[in-house]
Amino acid sequence: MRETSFNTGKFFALIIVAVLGIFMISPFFDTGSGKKISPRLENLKDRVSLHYGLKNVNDASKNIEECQGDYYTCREGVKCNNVIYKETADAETGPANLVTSIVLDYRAFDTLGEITVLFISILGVALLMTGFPALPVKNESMIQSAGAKFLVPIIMLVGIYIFLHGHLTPGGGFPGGAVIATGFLLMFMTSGDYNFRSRRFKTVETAAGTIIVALAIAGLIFKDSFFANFLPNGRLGDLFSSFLIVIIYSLIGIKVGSELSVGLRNLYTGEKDD
Amino acid sequence: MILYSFLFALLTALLSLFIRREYNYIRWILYSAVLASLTFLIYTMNGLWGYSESFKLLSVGSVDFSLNFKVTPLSWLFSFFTTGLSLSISLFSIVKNRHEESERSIGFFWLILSVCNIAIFLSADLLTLFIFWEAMTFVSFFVISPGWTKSFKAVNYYFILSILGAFAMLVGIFFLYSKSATFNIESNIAQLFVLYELNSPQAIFITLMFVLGFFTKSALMPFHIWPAEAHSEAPDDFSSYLSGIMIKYGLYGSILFLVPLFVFISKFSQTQPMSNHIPLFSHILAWVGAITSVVATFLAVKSNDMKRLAAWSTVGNIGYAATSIFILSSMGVAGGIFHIINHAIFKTAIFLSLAAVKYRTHEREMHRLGGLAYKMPVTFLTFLLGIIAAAGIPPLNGYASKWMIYQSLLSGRFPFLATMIFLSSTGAFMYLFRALHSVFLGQLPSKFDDVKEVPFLMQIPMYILMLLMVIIGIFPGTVLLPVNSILKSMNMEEIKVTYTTMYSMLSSVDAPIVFLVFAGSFAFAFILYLIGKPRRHVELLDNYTAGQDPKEFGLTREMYHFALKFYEPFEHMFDKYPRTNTKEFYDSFERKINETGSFIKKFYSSSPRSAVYIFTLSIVLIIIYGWLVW
Amino acid sequence: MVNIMLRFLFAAFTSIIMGLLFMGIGRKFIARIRRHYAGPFYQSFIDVIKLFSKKSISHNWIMDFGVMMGFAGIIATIIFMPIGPFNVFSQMQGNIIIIIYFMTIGYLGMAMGVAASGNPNATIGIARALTLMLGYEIPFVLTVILLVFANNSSLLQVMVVNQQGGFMEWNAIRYPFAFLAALIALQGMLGEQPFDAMIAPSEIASGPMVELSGKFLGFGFLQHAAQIFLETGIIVNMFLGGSQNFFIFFAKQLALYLLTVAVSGIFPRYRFEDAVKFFWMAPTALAAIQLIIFII
Amino acid sequence: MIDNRLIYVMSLLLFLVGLYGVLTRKNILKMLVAVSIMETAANIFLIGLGYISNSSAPILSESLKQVNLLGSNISDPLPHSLVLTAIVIGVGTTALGIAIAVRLYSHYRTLNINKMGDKDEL
Amino acid sequence: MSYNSAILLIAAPLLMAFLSFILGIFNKRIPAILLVLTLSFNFYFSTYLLTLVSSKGVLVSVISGFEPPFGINLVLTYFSLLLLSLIYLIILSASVVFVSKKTDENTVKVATLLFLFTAAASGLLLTGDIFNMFVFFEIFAVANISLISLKKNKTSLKGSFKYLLLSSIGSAFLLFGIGMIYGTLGTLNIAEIGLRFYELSPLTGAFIFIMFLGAILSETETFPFNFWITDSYKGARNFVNILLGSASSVAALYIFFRLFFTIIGYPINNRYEFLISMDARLIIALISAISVIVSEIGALSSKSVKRILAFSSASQMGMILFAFSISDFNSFSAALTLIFNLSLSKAILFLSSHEIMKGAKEKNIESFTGGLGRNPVFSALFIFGSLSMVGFPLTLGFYGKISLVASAVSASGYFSILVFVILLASAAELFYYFRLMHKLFVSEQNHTEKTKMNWFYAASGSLLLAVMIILALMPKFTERIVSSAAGDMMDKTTYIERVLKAEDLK
Repeated sequence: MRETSFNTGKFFALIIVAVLGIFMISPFFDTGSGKKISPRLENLKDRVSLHYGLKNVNDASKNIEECQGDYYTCREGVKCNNVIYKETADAETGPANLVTSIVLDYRAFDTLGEITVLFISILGVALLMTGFPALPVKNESMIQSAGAKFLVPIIMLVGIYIFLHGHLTPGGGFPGGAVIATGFLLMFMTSGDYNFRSRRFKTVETAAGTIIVALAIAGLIFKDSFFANFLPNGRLGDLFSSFLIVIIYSLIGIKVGSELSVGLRNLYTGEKDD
Repeated sequence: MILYSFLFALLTALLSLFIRREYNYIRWILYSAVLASLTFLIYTMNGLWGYSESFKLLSVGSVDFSLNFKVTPLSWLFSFFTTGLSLSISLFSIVKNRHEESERSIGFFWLILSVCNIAIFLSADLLTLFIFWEAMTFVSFFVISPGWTKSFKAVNYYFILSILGAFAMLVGIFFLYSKSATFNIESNIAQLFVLYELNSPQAIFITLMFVLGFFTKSALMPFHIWPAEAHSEAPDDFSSYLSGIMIKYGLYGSILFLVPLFVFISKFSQTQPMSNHIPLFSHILAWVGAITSVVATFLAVKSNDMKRLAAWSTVGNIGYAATSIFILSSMGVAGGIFHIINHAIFKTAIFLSLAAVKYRTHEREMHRLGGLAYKMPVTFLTFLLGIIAAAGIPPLNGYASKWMIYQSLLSGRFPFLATMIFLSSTGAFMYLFRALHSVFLGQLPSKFDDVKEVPFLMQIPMYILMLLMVIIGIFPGTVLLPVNSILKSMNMEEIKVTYTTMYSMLSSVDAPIVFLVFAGSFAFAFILYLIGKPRRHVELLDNYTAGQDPKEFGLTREMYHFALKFYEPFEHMFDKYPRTNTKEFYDSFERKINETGSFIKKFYSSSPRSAVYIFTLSIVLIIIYGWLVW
Repeated sequence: MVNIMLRFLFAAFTSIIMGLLFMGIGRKFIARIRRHYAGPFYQSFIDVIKLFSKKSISHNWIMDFGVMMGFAGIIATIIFMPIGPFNVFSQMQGNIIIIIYFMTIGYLGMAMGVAASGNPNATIGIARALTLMLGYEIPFVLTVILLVFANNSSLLQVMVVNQQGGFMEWNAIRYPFAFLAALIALQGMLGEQPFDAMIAPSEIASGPMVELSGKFLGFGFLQHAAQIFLETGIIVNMFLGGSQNFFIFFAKQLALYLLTVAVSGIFPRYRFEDAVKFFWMAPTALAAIQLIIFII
Repeated sequence: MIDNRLIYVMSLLLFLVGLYGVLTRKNILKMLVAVSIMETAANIFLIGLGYISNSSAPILSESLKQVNLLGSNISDPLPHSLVLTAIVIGVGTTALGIAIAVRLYSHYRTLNINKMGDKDEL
Repeated sequence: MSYNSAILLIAAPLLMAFLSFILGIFNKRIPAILLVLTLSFNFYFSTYLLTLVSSKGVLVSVISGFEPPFGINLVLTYFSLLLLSLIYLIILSASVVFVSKKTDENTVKVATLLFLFTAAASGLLLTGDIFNMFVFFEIFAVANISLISLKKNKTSLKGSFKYLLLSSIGSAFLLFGIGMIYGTLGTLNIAEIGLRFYELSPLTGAFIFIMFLGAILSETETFPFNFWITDSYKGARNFVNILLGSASSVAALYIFFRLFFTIIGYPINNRYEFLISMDARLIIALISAISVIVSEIGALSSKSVKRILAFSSASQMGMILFAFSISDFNSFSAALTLIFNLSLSKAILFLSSHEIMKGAKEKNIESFTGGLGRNPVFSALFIFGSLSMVGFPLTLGFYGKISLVASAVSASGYFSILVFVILLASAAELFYYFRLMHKLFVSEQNHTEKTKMNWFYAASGSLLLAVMIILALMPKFTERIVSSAAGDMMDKTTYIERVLKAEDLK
């Protein structure tokens, strides 16, 4: 719009946003006929995620006879296996953390997409940043650089812990990788001359990517569907359960970590293909 | 057999592209050979009416595209005489294009154009007509301005108008198609008639669409500006093709579609308003034709460039033909078709002679030419005969068709149309004589002293055309008998005509007698001439200047040639009436589009924030629209 | 075949002789009005014979061809006009449209010949003549259309037959306005005084005639004479019900001619644009009114 | 006590704030911040979908041995995984935006969006 | 009927993307060659799948072993595979052009980018899950942004920033839409959403409709939302323009179809031909008509050639959206023919215009003069491309335009009025294409020597041209493709039945 007196622009923007707001809020207070978004969600009864929670997607609607309280019985001839923490072994999906089971098992394809998003945006940043003069970091104080050198290994450790326990505790490959990247960011911020050769990080990153896709294709070969979990799941809840999920999440952790650090380095010192 | 000949012609066109520049006369000989074979092919098809050929293409959705051709008397006559004429023109252009610098593309596209031309005439249903109609419009763009910057501005008018016309026709065709679900012409006419009966506004809308399509192509009233631009800027030999043949498609289309429709209405309809017992719509169209001819005449009187003058005279003649067609009497339609054919012949003759003049003198403005008759007798003779025919003076073919048009107008009780046609035909004589005088008679400028006649190959078409004009002038039956078969095929009653005399309700004309009378009186005058004392030849500049020798007071031959403001006083007569100029209207329209374009572009190059601004604004507008509608 | 030749020659000679006779009488009549002496009535015969015997100059072959064509055109038109009872061709008694168009041959021929002479005065004259033609053509055509509608045929002979039977039957009486318009148009056609801008001696050295000498001027004279005979003959046939015997026909023609000469004696010369404007105003209005009266 | 509708409304308001920010800020980086606010608002909306009052996180652990059938003791795990992906997408686009902003700054020497419209080339 | 190995179409380029960096270390040219190989494999595989689907009907391939409504699945319909093989063809030609470029430090990165672009496009067209479509939509947008900003000059950066802003706002809208769908219907599978969408209350339906509209219209270059096109087309590199012009527009049109015609739908007289309601279609028709007119006028008055081509591609997209909004069998087949015409001839136009303007310093119309003399091959290509784009009789564009007019005229009143607008616009389009073509014919006085002709460019250009000519001249072949694809588009019920494996849908 014309960049003259700026407040008219603001005034109109306010009106537009207000009208959009009224429209977007109206469905929530809608009293019309037909299915509408309920103000209070009681249970997951009519949602897909119920079966994700109960880990009984394969025999979901076909075989459930009737259900009371926490248990349900299936029709005869079909094994009903209610999932109990620390007891059921080899459930439909290994991890106790239901979110990770969705992220890496039920909807693994999303995660694959997600990895490519991160990979491509960092690639975009690298392409944009080629041949960009490095930003000089002025007068970094000695305390900071020393403190940083002390803190970084601990940060790395926390990061590795997070993505190793992805299937039990909240968080997984992505938060773990991000924590690792913050370690490197701290190094950049505090010591001006710190730099590392990006080629090694990139090889690590792409290797991890290739292995993940290879595992997925292996799933296709062994279990006849992409990203199928062909390794045994082990007992629900303990550290060595759902092996494939752990492997993939750690690979994702490494990949995200190296990616983000390379991305941050590019933003700081520009991209040099050393 | 028709389609294979088309493919053969297109193939030769493609192959001829690779002939190198120095042998370009071979390319043009190839073209005339192809045209000759096409003419012969069409000639052999005479008589076998109803021979049809179809070639299924593709059916996307419910529309199945197929090219089907049918030989009817109307299509045979039109395709035969147009290909014949283009054959004679191509003879002319063999020599002319020896030194033309972009003649490779002209030749290539010209041959494609003549193939489309035949295909248009032979097409049996509306879709094939439209396909070749649009192809002809696109291809003619490249021939009129083959890479010459000045002619690009001129060709824009032609191009835009004929595209809009073609698209209007497209809409018309498909409105009908959605109702009658077929493309062939008879059922569509019946369907349109039914629509008229239901008196639905859609019927008038569809007919208007077709009228728009035909009138833009034939440069009638509201769209009459483009011939003056396109014909004068086109390559010289092509402008004879352009005004001889290509301007006739609109009239052909109206004879094919509109005339049978109006005849149908005038015979059976109860609901339609009738004026002078023909449908009001067709009466209006006749009036449009008459007004076009008058306006064209007045504008022709003003033009100083010879090709522009000839172009305006084409528009005028098209006006006559349209008027006579749209009064729907069988004499009128026959007169119209006859006039179209005659006009093609004498207009090609005129344009060919102008092209010959331009070939020799490379000059287009009339006041810089003059006295060429003494140097180029054959061209002068063709031009003279062309003018006599164009003005409708008896011995030649122009008179025969004009006479029929007058008979139809008078017997059909259209007094004012007849006067307008008379006015424009006398006006025609005025500006045609101006062209004759300024180009061929009067003083010969000194720089053209060494101009010699055009090479013999270029003279052949001139002789052919002269011969044609005289033959049709004396034996009008040669053309009128096929025209009669056309009338029979359109189930209108035939006109009484024998090979020599033409009968009409009011009177009859025996063409050979008219010619004999003229020859006899000429002999009488010649005898008288011999009786008188022999005369002495005197040099051109030595004439009556009240005793002084013109050379003394520095008078050169160019200055002595009165041609620049030939009818200037006549033009001043109209000064005080305000005249709207359609050209300004089109130019202002184009300027407005450019302004809106730059306004839109300003948005596109403005900052990203305004992009987002308008993004959200339009979402909000959609929401508000949604609220209003629901 | 010989019969047609004879009839052709008879028509041609009568037209020339009567034309020259009318010119001589006209000249004497003008002299009477302007009170000066004019030579004997056969003066124009003498002029023509004198001109044909003198040497003459011509610039190129087109000039000779053009002048001949001019005269031939007028003679050809006369053939088609019924001279009193006599008709050269029985079945085609003067189709009015042919006559109108044949007259233009005369003009074209003369114009071409004169233009080939290269003298700008000549071409200016021709330009004026053509514009003037555009002027008087309209009223004349309107009257023709009126008569064609009235007699439902475009043959002069039929018109003459419809006007037989006494004085009251003449078209001049039935359609007075049309007759008036035709007279004014006749004035223009003959190039008489008010509308003779095209051969104005003072402005453009007698216009087209400037380069003609000797037999070419003779041809000019003959053409003018034949033209007088022709145009008066047409008006007589159309409006005064051309009679059955020759003398009454010639008398009517003479009366008409003298009327135009009288008018030319009085009026000064018009500028030719005003002449064209005048033609488009007065006579056309008259003819249009008549037409409308006829249609309603 | 907060129920789903409150979360929806709050996320929508946050979204509108973000949108208003994009519309009115002059500085590119502030625009990018506003864009990421909009993305987080969308994520909050997604999370809000899965919120069941007084239910625990969807992780089986000592305290939560088993998911009861009607699924009312855990919040809906699916939105969590969706948000996980959506956040990364937000990060990706913002990273790219920053890189472009840096580049634009190196060209125009200013981050003010109004001065970037190069009027010369229409 | 499940066919699980269809996932290779997505997995192969993804694997190659990750591998290509490692291979790139040895020799910079390997990834580019790999790119061409994978693309030809994908093209071959998708045509094979096409024949399979045409015989067996809609196929479903399940991912990670869980049945559709719960797991993510790929749906192989005739329509999507047809468009996919079209996209592969275009990316193949773009990569052939890219391979011919000399290698600098970015070739490896750009090769990976192209791999990811192919993966995103195939994922987008095949996925059967709405959130997965959102993810691939994002990958697609990010890929486009980085492709546009390759050249790093002012216009490309501005263009990519605008694109980034608009697409991130669009993705936020899409997220809200998906959230609303999940909140009410509780499922993310497109088939199930399509099945149960009519139960939603009108206000929620409107909410979702507007959210989807906001998300996708900036991608399909419709007027009020496409302010990014001029800068990005002008600034982008040549092969990026080819991709942008045709491949991403085809993908955007596909998403538009899936979002509006498969998901949103109101059943009419309980037959399962789910059609979106009349006034919703009217909004789309109105927007697309306005977009056609405005971009035509914009193109008419702009001087730089790439900007003209950008506007003309926006107007063609507008026409296709208009054809979608009429939504009956004729208009879908018209839309398909127009899609073929748009993508193929747009690619040829960008390719040849780049070659013709190689020497000139500023890339506007004047640099076209004397093209035929300087560079005959590419000027001929340009002429063929623009003739087909403009609708020269018996070319692809002609069939599309004529059937569009036919279907619009036979549809209800509003559409026949709007078709006038479309025709006026195509008259304007004719004008500026012919102006360009005329410039080519102008013969320069000083006969400049013929520019060095890049064989790779010529190869890919003539490949595309050959395909276009085959489609135009082999009527039976095109007819079969178009009618079966249009039939598949209309037939929403088999889509749902096959995916959800529910035999009777009642």
